[in-house]
Amino acid sequence: MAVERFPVEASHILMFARSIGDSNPIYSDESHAGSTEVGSIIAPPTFAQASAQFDPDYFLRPKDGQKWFGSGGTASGTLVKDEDKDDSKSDDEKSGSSAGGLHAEQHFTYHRHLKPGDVLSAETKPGESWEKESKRAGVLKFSESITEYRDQTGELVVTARSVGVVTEKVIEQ
Amino acid sequence: MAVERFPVEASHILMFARSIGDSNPIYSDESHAGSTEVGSIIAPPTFAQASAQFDPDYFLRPKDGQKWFGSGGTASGTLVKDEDKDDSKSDDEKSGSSAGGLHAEQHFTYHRHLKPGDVLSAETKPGESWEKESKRAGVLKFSESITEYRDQTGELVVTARSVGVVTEKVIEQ
Amino acid sequence: MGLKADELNVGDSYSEVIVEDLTRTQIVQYAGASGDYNPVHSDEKFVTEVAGYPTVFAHGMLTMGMTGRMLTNYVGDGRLTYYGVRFVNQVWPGDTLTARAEVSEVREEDGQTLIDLTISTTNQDEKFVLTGNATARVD
Amino acid sequence: MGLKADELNVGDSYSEVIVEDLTRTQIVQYAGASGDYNPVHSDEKFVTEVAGYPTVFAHGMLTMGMTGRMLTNYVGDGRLTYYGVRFVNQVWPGDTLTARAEVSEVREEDGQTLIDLTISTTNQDEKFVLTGNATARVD
Repeated sequence: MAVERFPVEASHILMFARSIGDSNPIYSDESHAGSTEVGSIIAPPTFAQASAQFDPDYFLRPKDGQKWFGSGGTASGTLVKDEDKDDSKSDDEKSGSSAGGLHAEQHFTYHRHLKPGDVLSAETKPGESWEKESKRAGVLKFSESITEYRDQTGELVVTARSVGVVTEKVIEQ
Repeated sequence: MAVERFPVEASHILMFARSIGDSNPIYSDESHAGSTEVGSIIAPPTFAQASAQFDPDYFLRPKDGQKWFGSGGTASGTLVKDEDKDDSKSDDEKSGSSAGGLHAEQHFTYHRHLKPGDVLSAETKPGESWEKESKRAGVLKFSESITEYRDQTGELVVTARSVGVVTEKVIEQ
Repeated sequence: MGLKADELNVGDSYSEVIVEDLTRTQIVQYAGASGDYNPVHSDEKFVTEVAGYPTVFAHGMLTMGMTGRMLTNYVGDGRLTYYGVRFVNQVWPGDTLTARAEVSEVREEDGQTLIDLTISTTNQDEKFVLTGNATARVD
Repeated sequence: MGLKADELNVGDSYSEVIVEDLTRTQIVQYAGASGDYNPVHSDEKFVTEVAGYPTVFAHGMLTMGMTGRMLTNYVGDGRLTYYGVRFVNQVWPGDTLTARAEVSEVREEDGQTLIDLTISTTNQDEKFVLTGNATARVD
């Protein structure tokens, strides 16, 4: 992932805070925020993840002119040929990708907190990768990635470390 | 509806344009937009409707501390008592509201097009209301509302007329 | 760039496929952007078990938004002075929609040349899902 | 306002119910805000018929976000210097989650007083869904 331009804007912070059920006015009310130690609206601690909105290649968002793997007329968009769009389900369809695994870990180090007006860029580098055996899920393949978020002055503001896992079998809890 | 402060921001316009499948760069690319007759990024023609995000009382958004009528553990959040949360479905639950009817008509008159940096306010007044008989759906109750969107200088920028309908029976097409 | 009045005639038309095989994900995207989180559009359990529909369906405003893309592609950016529609049938996941505009009048008003358009959007069964009108400034 | 170092002890804890009866709509809201539209979170047809799960489930990052609310309510706004978690079990619609932080260390670093916290979030069956750690500046 490389995000060239991630503008942090107040309306996006409002929607993000609302979606995590956090009505703390530090995320939405300028005059309240101005009166606090922080001094301005800031973004909730996990907001950096919403940089996905500004990654032109982000794989978990449908893209213009490309087939999406979620359902439309049939259960999977990826596995149905254009000449064969109907509602029948084949075993083939059931083997469809569930989008490259699950999120196993997420870590953020805050050099400072994000605020409206920041225009960030983000660069992601691969980290370690490793495997584990699990009775419940078969072979687990873990891989790490490190993302550095910098502001418009080049200052490092947040470092994120993400670990993804691909499992052999579906885990239902 | 009254929306005191509807800030039109570029990231929100980007997400809105994307959701309607419109990759026209006039909605996202400042340098392209600057070179056009329009001169800046603008919002797509139906964007004013997203003022719902900034209406503190908007009834089609879950609100902190209030029960939501969509599903959680059971199919309807409205009709399940707290002491009786389980997965059984009763006929009572099936009579749950589907949120006050359907959208029948929507009209926008553009005095000018919305752009990032606008901070709008919106005031809604009820319009006409009327009834119709329909074989397919029983009695249809229509009601109109008129919303005026003004910018930070008080200038009227968009007038919206919305017609809602409540039907006696579910219409499946 | 707008359309040129002297190249336009009543009856001229333009159409576009505005969505192919509409996905449930696009409906979710529209909910997120517009702020209309009515569960009939994204909550399969609610919509089938409580509201009594066969599955989730699109916001009327999503169809109006997608139809608006056809319009602005035809008349140019920032040219609409009016856009209004009726939602005449529901739009479901899997639908492929085609939107069409036809010039119904070319006229002068307050020193501007305007065109009136008749709009319709149909699904893969040639059924209307939206009908409407628009007015745009032309050169 | 942050916590006061001289009033804090290792073992002090704080907890909050971060969601009651999680709705499918909240998961849709999170998809829309975060930009993660993976259909396993909002597309019942895909998730049951293709991905093989019993229903849609929450983004891990939604649970981390909600748990973050407990954290910032405890340590104060803008006080976190580190927040990291593991997603140890899935979170489903209908879940009621409780998040808890416990002080594991109070220490000095670069002239600042920091606390380390051990975090866990459990569901209504007392099963862990998230475990983690955080560090915050205190007064």
